Amino acid sequence: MSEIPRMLIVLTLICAACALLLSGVRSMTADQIERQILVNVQGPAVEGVLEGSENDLIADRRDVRVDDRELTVFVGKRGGDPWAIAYQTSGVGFGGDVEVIAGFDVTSDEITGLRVVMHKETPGIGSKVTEEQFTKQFDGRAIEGQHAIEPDGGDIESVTGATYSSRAAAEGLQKAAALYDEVKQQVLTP
Amino acid sequence: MEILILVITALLIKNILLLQYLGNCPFLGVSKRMDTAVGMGLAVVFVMTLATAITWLVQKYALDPLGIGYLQTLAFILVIASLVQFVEMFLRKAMPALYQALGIFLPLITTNCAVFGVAVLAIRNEYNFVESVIFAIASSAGFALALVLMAGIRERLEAADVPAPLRGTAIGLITAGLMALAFLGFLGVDNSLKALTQS
Amino acid sequence: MSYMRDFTRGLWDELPPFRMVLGLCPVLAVTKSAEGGLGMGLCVIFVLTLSNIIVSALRRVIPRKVRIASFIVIIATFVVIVELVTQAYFYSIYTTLGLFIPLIVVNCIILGRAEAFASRNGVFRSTLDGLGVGLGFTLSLTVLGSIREILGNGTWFDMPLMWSSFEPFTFMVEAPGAFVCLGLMLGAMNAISGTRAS
Amino acid sequence: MKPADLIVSPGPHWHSGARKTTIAYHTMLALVPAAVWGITQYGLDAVRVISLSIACAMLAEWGFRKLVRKPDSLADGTAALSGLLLALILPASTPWHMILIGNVLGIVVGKECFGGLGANPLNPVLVGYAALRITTPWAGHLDFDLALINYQLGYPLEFPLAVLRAKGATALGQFPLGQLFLGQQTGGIGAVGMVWLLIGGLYLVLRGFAPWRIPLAFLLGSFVTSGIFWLANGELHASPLFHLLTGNLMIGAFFLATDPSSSPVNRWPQLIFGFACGLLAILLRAWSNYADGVVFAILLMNLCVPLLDQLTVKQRHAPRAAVPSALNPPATEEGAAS
Amino acid sequence: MLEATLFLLLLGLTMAIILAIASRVFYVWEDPRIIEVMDALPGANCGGCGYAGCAAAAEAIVSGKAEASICVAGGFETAQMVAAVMGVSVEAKEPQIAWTSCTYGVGDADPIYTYNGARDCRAAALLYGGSKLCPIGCIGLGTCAKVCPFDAIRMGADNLPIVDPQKCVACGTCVRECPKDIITLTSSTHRIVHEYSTDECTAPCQRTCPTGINIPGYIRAIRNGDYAEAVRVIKEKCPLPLICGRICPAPCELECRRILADEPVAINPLKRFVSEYEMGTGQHIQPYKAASSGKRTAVIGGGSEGLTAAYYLARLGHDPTIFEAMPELGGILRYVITADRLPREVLDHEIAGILDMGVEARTAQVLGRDFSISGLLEEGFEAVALTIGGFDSRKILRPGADEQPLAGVRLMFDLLDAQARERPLEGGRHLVIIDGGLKGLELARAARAEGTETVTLVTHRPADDLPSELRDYRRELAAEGITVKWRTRVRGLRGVREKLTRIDYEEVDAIAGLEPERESAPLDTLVLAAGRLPELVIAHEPIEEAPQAEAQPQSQAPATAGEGPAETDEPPAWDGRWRTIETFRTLPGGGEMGIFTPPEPGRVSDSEAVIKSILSGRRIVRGIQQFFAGEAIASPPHPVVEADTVLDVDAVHHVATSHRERAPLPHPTAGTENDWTAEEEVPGLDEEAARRESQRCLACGLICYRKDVQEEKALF
Repeated sequence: MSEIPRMLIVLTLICAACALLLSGVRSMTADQIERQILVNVQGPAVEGVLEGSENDLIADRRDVRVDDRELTVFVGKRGGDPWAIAYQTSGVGFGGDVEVIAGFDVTSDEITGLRVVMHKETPGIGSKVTEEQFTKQFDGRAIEGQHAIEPDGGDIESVTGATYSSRAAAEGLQKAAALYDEVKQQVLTP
Repeated sequence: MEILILVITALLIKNILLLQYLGNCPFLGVSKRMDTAVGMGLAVVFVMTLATAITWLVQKYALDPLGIGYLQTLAFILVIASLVQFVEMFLRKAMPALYQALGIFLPLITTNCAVFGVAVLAIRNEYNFVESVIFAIASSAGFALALVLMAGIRERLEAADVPAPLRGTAIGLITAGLMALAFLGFLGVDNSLKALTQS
Repeated sequence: MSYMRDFTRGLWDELPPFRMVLGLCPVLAVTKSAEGGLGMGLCVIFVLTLSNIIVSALRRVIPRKVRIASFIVIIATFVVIVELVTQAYFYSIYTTLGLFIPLIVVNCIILGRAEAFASRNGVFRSTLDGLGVGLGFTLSLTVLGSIREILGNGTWFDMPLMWSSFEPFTFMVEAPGAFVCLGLMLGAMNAISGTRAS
Repeated sequence: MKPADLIVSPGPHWHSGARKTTIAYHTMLALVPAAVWGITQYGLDAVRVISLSIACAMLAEWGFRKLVRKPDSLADGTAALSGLLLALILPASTPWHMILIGNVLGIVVGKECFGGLGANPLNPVLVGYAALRITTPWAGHLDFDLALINYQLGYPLEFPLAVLRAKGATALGQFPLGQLFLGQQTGGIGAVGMVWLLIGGLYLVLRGFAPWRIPLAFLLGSFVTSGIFWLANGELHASPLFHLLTGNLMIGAFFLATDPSSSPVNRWPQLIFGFACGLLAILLRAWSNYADGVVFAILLMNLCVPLLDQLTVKQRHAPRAAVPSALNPPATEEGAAS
Repeated sequence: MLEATLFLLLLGLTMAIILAIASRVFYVWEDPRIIEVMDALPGANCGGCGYAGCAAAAEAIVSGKAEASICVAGGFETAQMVAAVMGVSVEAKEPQIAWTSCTYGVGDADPIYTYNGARDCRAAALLYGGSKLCPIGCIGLGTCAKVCPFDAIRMGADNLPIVDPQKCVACGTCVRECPKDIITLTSSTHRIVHEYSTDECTAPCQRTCPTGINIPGYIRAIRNGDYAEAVRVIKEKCPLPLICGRICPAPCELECRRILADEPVAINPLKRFVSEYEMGTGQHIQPYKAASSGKRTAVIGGGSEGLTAAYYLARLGHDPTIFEAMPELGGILRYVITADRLPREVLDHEIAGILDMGVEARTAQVLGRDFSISGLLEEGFEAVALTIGGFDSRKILRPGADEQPLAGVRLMFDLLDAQARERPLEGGRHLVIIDGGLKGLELARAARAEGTETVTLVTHRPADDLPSELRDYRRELAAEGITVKWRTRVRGLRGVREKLTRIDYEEVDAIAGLEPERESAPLDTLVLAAGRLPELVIAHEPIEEAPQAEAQPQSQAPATAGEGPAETDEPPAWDGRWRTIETFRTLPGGGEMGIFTPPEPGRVSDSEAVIKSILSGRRIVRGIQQFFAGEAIASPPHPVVEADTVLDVDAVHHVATSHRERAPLPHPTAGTENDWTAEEEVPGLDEEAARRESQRCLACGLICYRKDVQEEKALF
């Protein structure tokens, strides 16, 4: 009956060796993976809303604490000075959360743009909120304001047949705007 | 209603087999005869539900707190393989009749990517425990449904004059493709039902 | 000569998805594009070759009863490595393949080769076998992916191939197209090898 | 080799004793009024689609059978019938490549790969149509509102089911039922000539070329289901009669669901099959992404046919449940002719 | 990093412990050998063993219900592995493969109806047995290919199954599923001893040929230019192609279907052509030979029948030794047939080929003088075949005329001779005379008068055919001590050493379905009216079974044969008892009756032609093989008899007429026309003519034939 102990030992050892190997690979790749996610998931959106920045937006990100949660803020700089900030919020859409990144001009307190980062809306219907036709409505709006879609009494035109998705995007923007003052304060004070 | 939508989605609209491409090897292998298809379907329902429940617990109470989510693949497959073996031994002792019916399919399930896939999907879709279990039941039922429908068609094809090069797996794949085509008819039903509940 | 054979066997006689008809799920799922097919193939070559090597090296150490479990753990380890590495360095492939990278672990081809070949043969031969079968798998997937991408999207490795007004036949990249396309290719392969045989 | 006089072919064999070929030609005959109505509406465009579609279907069958070295079977007329049926559910402006691909897919993948006439598990016409329908970039060509925008026909050029989808039942006032019945609505070339389809369908049923149970159960199924919806919410859902008189429902019930090899053979399965088709068609119309769910409803029920057929065989305690219907005593066509 | 390692370590450990505990808690005792046997079995679940899959078979093997060698699919290797698990031993079996017999595809054969139904032969066969006019033809819907669990069958271009011999394991699934019995399992052994049945597709020529050579087969090979293959095809049924090619009367050519169009194909000249091709190579084309079975056999007589028997015994691995009275082998072929008809170098080449196959020959050995039957049996030969044919029946050229070929067996000629010279008949105590005539009665009376205790007259003829003295005075004769048995034939003889002890009779023409009446009686002298004891095989009589064997001769003989002396370690003590084994000679109840048939006037030997002696030689081998294998010695279920016309074709259509190729006239000696000496050999066909002639063959099946045969002028 020496078989069962042997089985146990071999299997356990293999597991342990594998785990060791994996944790090594993990620690080697962890930073790169985080960066990849930022570049690929949020990168294009951040670039979009902070268009005209001269710095490396991903590298110059900052983590701030607002309302007891971590928030990664991307800071756009021109001539070495921050001119705009962008960060991610979400609204509840039709198929789940609609994650948006909103950019704000810290000099003029205007919205520089809104991009949808992630969503699970119906392809071809709700997914139209990612299109420029919808998102460009937010460009240049003053941060103070309602930012609601038409059916809710606002002035933002919702995508035909995708009221929920449109509302979610707007909701994301509203949340971001609500955080704006505090974030701005934290980012601009070094 | 949410649960109903979840079930319909997993069963028909995003059928793991036909539209998510999971579990095709056993699908093509055991869909030649109706009785084996039914046996395999039952075995998959049984194992997939159990596996998803256990892996969900492993994820939430071991991997997440420890911050070692990257070991998900390794941990899950280990759990599933052990589970299948455990179930086999258990059935054999406790329910010999059931073992006779399902026994030969159990080893096949270890390498059934649908079981693993559903366990991972339940985590990726951020379902809670109850949702995960229901998702697993519905997905496996979808697997069983596709398997049984396929077996019905393939038993008929036995007697058909299928061109020689297409016989066997090739025509099985084509049949699966046409089944997937038909199932695409359900596209959008989940959203309509969701809209129905929200309005 | 027989070493050569270990290598070339996977390229025609035992060409994985067509001859062995194994590992179909990734074949269907990731061949929406040539890039996906090639990426998946490379991942499989990596996992298959390395797991073949390790399994072959440990074949006398592992007790028979925990054979399968050990193989799975070894394979899973390499799969996780692939998962981490692609995520870190080949992000677009990582997103294209999605769920199907972890699913390599249950790809019957890999476990099948470990069980059928590596656990019975030496390290060198197992390496050749892994490379050969993996290469065959990669070629098949790339060809299937190319066909589906060109017809279903009008592009090849994301390069536009068709005229500007081309409306891609997206049936090909949908699930039904995947099944039908693979079925017809399998039929064509059978027809070709049938002719060769006679 | 001297040709044999006796021809044995697979079931089902209608009691009329007609050959398969005869059935195909009679079905085409029954479709003529609807096709003519389509031609009067859309003129040469309809002629183009119909003739191209028939040609493509026949070419596909001839070519594939040549490829696999099987005797040519164009003469049985079923390929031509497939082409005609596909043309009749397409809009008159369908571009040529869609007609070609739809027919090739339908005939080759949907029928010939399975061994040809009598072996196809799904209706080849619907396979071809569904493949075109799920191809998103081509959906615009099949969207009647977009496809038929350049025609002037003297009635609202909006697809009634799309209107129902977008605006609910209250917006359907522009479609009087009488007008719908007479075929004055947009849709597939031949799919909307309701009165003509009904005439053709009744001809087939009365002559015994199509089993009456399937169309009857189909119409009943859709009537009952849409009735329930209508009673539940009359503002959102249209009346049963509106549903019966729009889209592909009529052509589906009489011509598409009755394809002999993809529909059940026995009585009860035929009734269940027809009813379920009707039910699913209305459900999909209400909820799926497609304005008209008839095509997918029939396809889905086609998949269930082997199970439905087994259902009754078992009841009869027939020993060979798994063996296909062709093992029922093979009726010899010449011999059965009376 | 630490928690990851620890986690997996713990997870692995937990899983392993749970499984280890579970394997204890949920332990179900199962004979561990079942799993081992399962592992040894191929796992194809083909059902070839008769059990529902490999698991069931493994259980059956372990529980002792099935033998270790039950798996046909796995072959000998698997059987050995299983046997190793079970601790028993198995013997190698000759590999078998599936063999398809139909040669005409659906497209080439005449149909009775066009079939468009379910693509399954079993379905199609329900209606008039399939769509072919030919009742035994392949339906061609490929059910065999579909059911083959080893993918060894594919359907060829003409819709006939093609078996891949590499993949086929003879599991028998196709044989079970084929509704037309097109496919049979066969091995070389099988084919050597095979007799055609009406269930098989045979060409008219093939059916007419006494040995059943696959004539269309070898002509096809010639057409393809594969002469070696042609020789191999011939040697499957006839080991003497060179000789037959010259002196065979070629009854096949009389039945050639080509006669309906023009002239028969030159079947025999073609055979001569390929056999001369073989001779020209200076080598012998030797077909498959089985490994030695460890059994030795003796063949008494080295004529065509004995050579044939020895050749096939050698191929079956039964180590034959020929005992020949004359100084050289060949019998009538050598000592009767003239050298101009059969040149001696041809004969020598042919005989050399047979010896080459592993046949030992002892010449100048006379039965009764230099050796005896019991002596051979004692020496270790397990079966002794008597093929002393025409020589013995005529008592010519036999040195030492007094010796009897077989103790106690005498010719009526001897007795009549003795009677004429007024010498004692020496009828012994129990005399059996095989004769239904008055001469026999006369001898019987004389023997009675001499003091013989019982005299029995045996004839196969019915009472109506007998002289009234025998028929009507049976009771009176019985009172005289003379028993008359009509409609009776001798089934076998028994003896102890050099003495006959018993004779077994059997009723002929038994009513169908009834067991023929059987009887056994003591005997010491057997008198043959004429002829000889053809196709007689003598073997040890199993000692302990002897009394039972008398009671149930038919079923006992084969059953005990399998447990013959060779299988035990020590050679059993032999008390000298032997018996004859009845080989398949003729059809029960009709046709030729061998020993009982009086010779026809003018018949030189017992067989009219060499081809017939080859047939009887092969049939002896069939009997011996069945005897060694422990099978019942019997004719095939539906044998083809000469009179059989299963389905005949009375006209051929679409066949272009052409003339039969003839051998070129031998070149005339100078000055005179057609003047060649007898020594100068008549030449055969040259290659060009042979290839042309082979084109003329219609490659007939049972009722099919090539309908597009053209004279292919552009062949060369």
